[in-house]
Amino acid sequence: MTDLLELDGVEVSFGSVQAVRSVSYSVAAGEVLAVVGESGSGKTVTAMSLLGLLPSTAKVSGRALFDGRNLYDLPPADLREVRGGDVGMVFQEPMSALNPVFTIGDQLVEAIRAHQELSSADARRRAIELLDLVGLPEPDQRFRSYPHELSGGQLQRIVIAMAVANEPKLLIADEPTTALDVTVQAEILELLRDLRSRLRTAILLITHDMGVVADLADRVVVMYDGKVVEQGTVTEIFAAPKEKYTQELLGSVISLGSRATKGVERALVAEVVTRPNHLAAAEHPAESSVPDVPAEKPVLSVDDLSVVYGGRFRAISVRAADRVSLHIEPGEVLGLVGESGSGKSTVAGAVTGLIRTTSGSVRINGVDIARVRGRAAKALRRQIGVVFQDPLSSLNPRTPVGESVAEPINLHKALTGTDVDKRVASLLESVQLSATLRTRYPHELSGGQRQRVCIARALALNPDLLIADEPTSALDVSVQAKVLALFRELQAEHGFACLFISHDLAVIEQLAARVAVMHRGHVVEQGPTNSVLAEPIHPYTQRLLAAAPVADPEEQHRRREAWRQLA
Amino acid sequence: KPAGGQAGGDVKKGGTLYLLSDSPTQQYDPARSSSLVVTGLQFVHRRLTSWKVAPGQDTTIVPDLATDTGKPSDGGKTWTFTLKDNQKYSDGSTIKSADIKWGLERSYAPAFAGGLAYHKDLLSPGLTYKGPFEGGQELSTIETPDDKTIIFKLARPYGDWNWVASTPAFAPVPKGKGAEANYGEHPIASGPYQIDKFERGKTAEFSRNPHWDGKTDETRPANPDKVIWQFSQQTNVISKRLIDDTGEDKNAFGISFASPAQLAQIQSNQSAKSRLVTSESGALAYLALNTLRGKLTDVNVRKAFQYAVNKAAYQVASAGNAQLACDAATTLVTPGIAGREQFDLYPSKPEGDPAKAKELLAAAGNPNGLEGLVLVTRAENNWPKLAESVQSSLAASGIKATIKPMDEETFTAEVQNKPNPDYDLALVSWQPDIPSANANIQPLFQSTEIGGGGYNTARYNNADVDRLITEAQATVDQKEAAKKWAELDKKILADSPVVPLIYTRNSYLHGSKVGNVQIGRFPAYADYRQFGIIQ
Amino acid sequence: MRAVKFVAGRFAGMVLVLLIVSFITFVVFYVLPSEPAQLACGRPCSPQALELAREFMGYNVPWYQQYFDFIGGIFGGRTFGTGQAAIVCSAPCFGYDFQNNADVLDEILSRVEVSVSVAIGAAIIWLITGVGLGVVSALKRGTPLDRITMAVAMAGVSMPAYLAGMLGITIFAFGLDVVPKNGYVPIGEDVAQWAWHLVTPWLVLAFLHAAIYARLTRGQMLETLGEDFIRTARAKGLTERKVVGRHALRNVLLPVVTVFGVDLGLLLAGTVITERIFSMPGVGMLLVDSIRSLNLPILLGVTLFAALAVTLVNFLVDLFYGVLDPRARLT
Amino acid sequence: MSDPLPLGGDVSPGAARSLPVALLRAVRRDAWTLTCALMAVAIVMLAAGADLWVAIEGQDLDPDLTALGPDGLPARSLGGVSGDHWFGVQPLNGIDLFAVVAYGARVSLLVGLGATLLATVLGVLIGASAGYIGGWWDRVVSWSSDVILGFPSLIFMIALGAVAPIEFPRQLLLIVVLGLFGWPRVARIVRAQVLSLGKRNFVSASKVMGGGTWHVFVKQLLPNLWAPIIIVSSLTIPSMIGNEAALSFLGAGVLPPTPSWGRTISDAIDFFETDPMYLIFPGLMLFLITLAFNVVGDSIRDELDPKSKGRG
Ligand SMILES: Nc1ncnc2c1ncn2[C@@H]1O[C@H](COP(=O)(O)OP(=O)(O)OP(=O)(O)O)[C@@H](O)[C@H]1O
Ligand SMILES: Nc1ncnc2c1ncn2[C@@H]1O[C@H](COP(=O)(O)OP(=O)(O)OP(=O)(O)O)[C@@H](O)[C@H]1O
Ligand SMILES: [Mg+2]
Ligand SMILES: [Mg+2]
Repeated sequence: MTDLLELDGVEVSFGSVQAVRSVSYSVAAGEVLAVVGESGSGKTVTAMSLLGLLPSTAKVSGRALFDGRNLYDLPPADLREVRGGDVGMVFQEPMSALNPVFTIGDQLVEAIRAHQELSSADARRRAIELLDLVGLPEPDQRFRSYPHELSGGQLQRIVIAMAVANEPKLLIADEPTTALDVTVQAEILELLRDLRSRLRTAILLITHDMGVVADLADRVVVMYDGKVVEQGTVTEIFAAPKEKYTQELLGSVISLGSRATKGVERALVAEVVTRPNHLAAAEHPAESSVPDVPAEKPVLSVDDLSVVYGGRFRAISVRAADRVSLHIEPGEVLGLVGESGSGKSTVAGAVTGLIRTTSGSVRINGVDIARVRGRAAKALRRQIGVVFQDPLSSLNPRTPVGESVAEPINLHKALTGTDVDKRVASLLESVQLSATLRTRYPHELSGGQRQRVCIARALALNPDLLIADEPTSALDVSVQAKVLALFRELQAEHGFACLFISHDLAVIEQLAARVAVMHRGHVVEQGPTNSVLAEPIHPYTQRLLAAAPVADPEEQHRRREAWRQLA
Repeated sequence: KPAGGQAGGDVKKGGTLYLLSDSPTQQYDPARSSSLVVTGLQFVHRRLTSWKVAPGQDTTIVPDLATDTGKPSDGGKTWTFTLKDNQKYSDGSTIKSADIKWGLERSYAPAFAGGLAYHKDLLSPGLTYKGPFEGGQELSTIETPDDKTIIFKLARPYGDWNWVASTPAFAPVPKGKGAEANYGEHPIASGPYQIDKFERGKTAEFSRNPHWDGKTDETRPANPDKVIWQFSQQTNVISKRLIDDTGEDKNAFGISFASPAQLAQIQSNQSAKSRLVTSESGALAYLALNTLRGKLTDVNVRKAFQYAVNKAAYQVASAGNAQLACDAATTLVTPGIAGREQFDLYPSKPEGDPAKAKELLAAAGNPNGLEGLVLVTRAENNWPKLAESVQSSLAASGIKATIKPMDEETFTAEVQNKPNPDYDLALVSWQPDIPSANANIQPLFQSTEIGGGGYNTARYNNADVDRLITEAQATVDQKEAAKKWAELDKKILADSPVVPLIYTRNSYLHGSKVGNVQIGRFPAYADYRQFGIIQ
Repeated sequence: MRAVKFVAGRFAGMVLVLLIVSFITFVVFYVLPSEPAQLACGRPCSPQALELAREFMGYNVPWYQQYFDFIGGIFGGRTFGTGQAAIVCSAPCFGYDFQNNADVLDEILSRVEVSVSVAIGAAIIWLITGVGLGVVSALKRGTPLDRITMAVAMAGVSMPAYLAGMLGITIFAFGLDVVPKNGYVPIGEDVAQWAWHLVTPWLVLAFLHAAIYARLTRGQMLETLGEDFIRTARAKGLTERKVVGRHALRNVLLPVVTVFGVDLGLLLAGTVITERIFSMPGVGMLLVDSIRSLNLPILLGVTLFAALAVTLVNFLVDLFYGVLDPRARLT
Repeated sequence: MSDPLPLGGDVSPGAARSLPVALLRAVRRDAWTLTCALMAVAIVMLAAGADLWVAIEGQDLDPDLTALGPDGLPARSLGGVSGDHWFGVQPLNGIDLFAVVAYGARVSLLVGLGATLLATVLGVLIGASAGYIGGWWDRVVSWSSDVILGFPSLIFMIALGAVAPIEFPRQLLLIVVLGLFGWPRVARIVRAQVLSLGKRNFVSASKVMGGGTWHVFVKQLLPNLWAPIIIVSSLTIPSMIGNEAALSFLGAGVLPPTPSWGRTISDAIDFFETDPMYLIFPGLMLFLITLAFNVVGDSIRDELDPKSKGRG
């Protein structure tokens, strides 16, 4: 097998920071190479260096042969041909990767026409086809949407559609499924697999999700601290990791309990039951949200919350949340899972008061968040910590991250002077970040590092209520494990309540006491984690469980076959 | 040879004359015009009397529509004029004495106020007459026994009435016509030209009045076939065009005076220099001393100012050199007015005499000079620069003044309208409307002209002078009257209410094909009537 | 429905702005120690004559009464004086200019074409050159090209309009003798001549204004080029031209459009100095003439017109924000 | 806690955190910026030490007819530039032009910079609050800026010139008036930027943390607004200096004979063909100070932008 892409001694540095040190690996046509490793270990930087997309501050050396040509020396015109044509790229943070002022349709059409001679009507047709392919509902209408009108997962799928638009020889996919729920993720993986078998597309897959690796990859490269520490076939790596780091990494993988993974079988024989404290909608797709279970002294209570995004001229209006009722008791973690685009972030936005609700109410410690003003509002805000889904855009590009973390502390005058610095340093360390990173600007960090900065900021004041929207999506499993440990520790210490949005069911299983499942704007099922995950009632929940990949190539292969049967 | 010069060559009848103006329009409604006999209005309107103007000669009064310059009777209270035969309007109808009367009556209607108004109070004291348009009332003090004769019954004797009869309101308006406010844009012409086209802000075009008869009109050669005004032109662009002298600009005349900067430029350009026409003298520029304010109430203090001001610096600031600016002034009556006497009550060099000024001030009890005076001036043109030159020369004599430049209108309001204005010194200039010493002195020094719109900027109030003015005005005999005015001139200056600075010369630039550009002793304006195109 | 409400709200706002502007103008005018009737008084002017003129022009009543008369005139028309010589100004009457004997509205309307011609042409030129230069100097940052562009732009902003106008006319009309010296030809009469007469004023105005566009574009461009979506655009294989010209530029335009709105609004209401130098009888010239003679009716009329132009253009700009940046869409 | 990531080390010095720091770095980095900064300093020194420089030259602001030729222009060539008169003399009164320019710098810089500062501060505060708070306040701001833009400021100035007592410090008056009429432009630009910035997540994040309006403005919006603010304000300086001249003509400005660049320049324009030096000296000064402020402004902007580090 000849190699389509061959990296040889690639080094990247930013000033005094050596981000990538002598990395060499190769990908053959039709092969899926997974690059895994520590967050901040240089996975993204290496990938971006291939297409010459690093900022001008980066110094790149080494060789990257693609089809026999060194990508680093290509003249601009040839490089343009390669970009988007022979090599498609899925960026790690889809929410910032799209131009906010053009519709997604325009941007997709543009990507197509940059390399194919198509009439605009044909290009449009092809674009809609692509949108359909990545599972975006109502592609005709979504074609006209602006990026800010889509959910994180939907945007990620747009970016994927854009990358595969010209059927590239090599697809570089940087965390392509971080924002996707497992059902959609399964479909996307299916799409990639199809691309590979149909066109012999090689895939350079950067991910921290070992389930995905197990599902898709042929070979694995493990990176740590800017270096490749180990590479081998997927079975070798999973079965017998040599390096200490790899072992640690695989050791950190958490999986759904075996009871929960029985979902596939159960889904095939669906039945609807209701149990105490565990409610589920009877129909699928549901037409209304299930009522809340009784609460005692909730920190957060959401009653009959609806959010409708008003359509622009001509555009449809979206009912992103429909009569959602939830509550969280002090010290409780409520896991919110659901389909991509089902309204999870919308609910989170409404809870924080950032999104204007159409109807219903949100109370935090009994105070209506929409009504509170002035001093009371500030006091209320102090009790809440928020982690946004898109870490990059939730950090001020002009502020060093250390200051961003210090902001809530300074704002509420919780500490002063050097105490602030100390607190910031300890916060950063507790999310596994070196305190030296504090002077950096957001764009100088890796995706996972940014996400941890956001977590640190949210935890800065030991909030009573933490609203975390996919807070660990960009973290490699070892860091994720440490962060989850931190969560638990803090919870034990301060007993904060948490609305934890995630598509990673394993994380939910570990962390959450109760789970609510959303689908198309409705809460279709909610109840104790054990009960919901082990004995899901609603068909969507069942599908969800069935789709969750496991970090074991053999086992995952078996599950995939079952899932296909179900679909 | 700047004085009253005649430039150009052989003028023949025909051609088109262009007049370049910086103002947005030109008033052709006789009731509302303040145009002197020699300028714009004369193209279209004739009047009862006119002026004979020539370089180097005193201006005299001559008949226009009338056969003579009026016969006074009743000690100057009644004046009778007779019209020449066969004078026609542009529409072919005959000009009648009743039309002159109608024209004057019209000028009393508030809708048509705004022109020269020397006749108004004399014919209708207290302006009780409100014009013919409301109820058709006639003005009883004007009689028209027949179509040719017109008799004015004045409220008091007025020796200069024949001169007053040359003001615009004495132009005929066909009886009953001209009720519309914009009559001035399509008037019925009695003069050599009629208006073909009139666009405010842009242009006005005149062609010959077919019914005008040159034989009845000695003062107007009416040389060009067509006259075209170009309004709203930037003065500097006008001067550039005239210096450049190409195309139709050769046929053009710039109606505004050349500024000092333009003069400097013209001096360095031989061709342009030959096309610059400068008057012999002109408006009296003077520094008015507010006689009602603070130390200035003291005549001895005021006298110090006569020596303090550096008239030479003023000359340079006003035109670049003394030649173009005109001599330092020492009298109130301007050169070119019949019977004027030249004298100097406060002899010194044009540069002034700061030592003497200081001495006078000290003698009047101000050994440390004066402080905190307010010197008002217009903000337009180079008035502020002129004020600076006055201010710095005063400073040399220990008189400290602050210049307060004001926009034209607020200046007028401050200086002319306010009962208690806030200024000590005002830099102003005055050009009389008729070549009579009366027009030099009465508007500026009679006590009735203080505030309320009058021009007595020095707020000079002397009962003696008031009486003498009324007397002189009533004197019908020109020679005798002139003598009285000359005496008044001295008498007033002895009180030192103003410091005469210069008799400001006016300079005009014209294209190389415009001929007969000449300026008489009075007024200091080019005589538009003589213009012709060199062919 | 929402759109209708929005437009209605803005319209009400516009009317309010116009009312306030006219009211303030009135007040200021009466604070001014001026005598508007002086010009209609003639020479010599006696107190009686002044009073008569004031009465005729409607200045003999208290200022607030005059203001109500003015507003009333807009809806019901006005009549000045009585009898045969009375002046009727029919509704909508924005006042009557006694100095020039003209209905203020007619007077303004007859000059709008000139001002709009001057403004639009110049605006297009400076927008294109300004933004173009800005993009170039952003891409060539720190090179001599960037610096020369900057210096030329600075010469433009630091030059008084009057000087630029005089230089323009001296060089193009007198020196090179290629364009007409001045005057305006209506577009309806002869389009080529219209444009030919306007070339110099356009260039002069563009020279004066282009700098701010160049500089705003440059700064904003540099800022935008660091965004992630630019990287995405590059990764698609777009030419640099498209990346800059489409993806970056669109994000750059927000401040540019804002300034453009302010400039254009003001310009539509007349460019005083340019109009004078090039003898273009536009609204700006009317305003200056009326200020020089404190001609209140015209002043008020032009002021209202200017305010209308400014509010209208800014309204359009606000709407345009939504098109440029959907996130900033108005609600 | 386990040892944090071995990676680290400081990135090449981050973007400047404050205006002074940015200025310092900009000047150090680039000779062109340094030249311009020095030029600005030199002109400011010229203004501040006007008395001294003019005394060194040995002149004053008094007229001197002997320096003039027969047509009122400077007697000697080149506008009279010589060892005695460094910039020559003014036509028509023979006042030393260097003295005029040096003293004029005082008024012009004070008014130009003061008014720009006032307009910018007002514009930024008002514009940012309008864009961020929105609703009725936005509308009020939009309306009042429309009112001010559409308002015939000229007649206001005339009125002011006529009403203001002659003793009132004119420089202050000018700064206030020009500032009050100058803010809408800045405000509109800032508002537009804020409308777009306000919807970004980092602003929301700050809000959720309990950041009040002021906090959000200072900490989140302002750092992202520097580019347009610097550009607009550095471009406003020359127009303010020009406006000062216009106002002086209407009587609302500094009283003659106090010199100012704006006034000298507009006087000089009429002489630009006969005595070009009269225009060139003050005109060049205005150009240089504008250029200097803009170049330095741009460099500061570049230094403040964390993403556009490393030129080229
Ligand atoms: N501003 C908006 N205008 C219109 N529609 C919107 C807007 N914001 C979100 N939506 C739509 O609302 C729905 C719910 O979005 P939301 O972001 O809450 O999804 P989500 O559950 O968080 O999905 P994901 O897991 O992909 O992040 C989606 O269909 C999205 O397209
Ligand atoms: N522009 C930059 N300037 C300085 N340092 C940078 C820059 N971009 C990235 N880095 C650093 O380079 C290292 C590698 O970053 P990279 O984005 O490749 O990490 P990653 O492996 O993709 O991690 P993650 O899984 O968190 O996305 C990180 O330590 C990061 O802080
Ligand atoms: Mg990464
Ligand atoms: Mg989401």
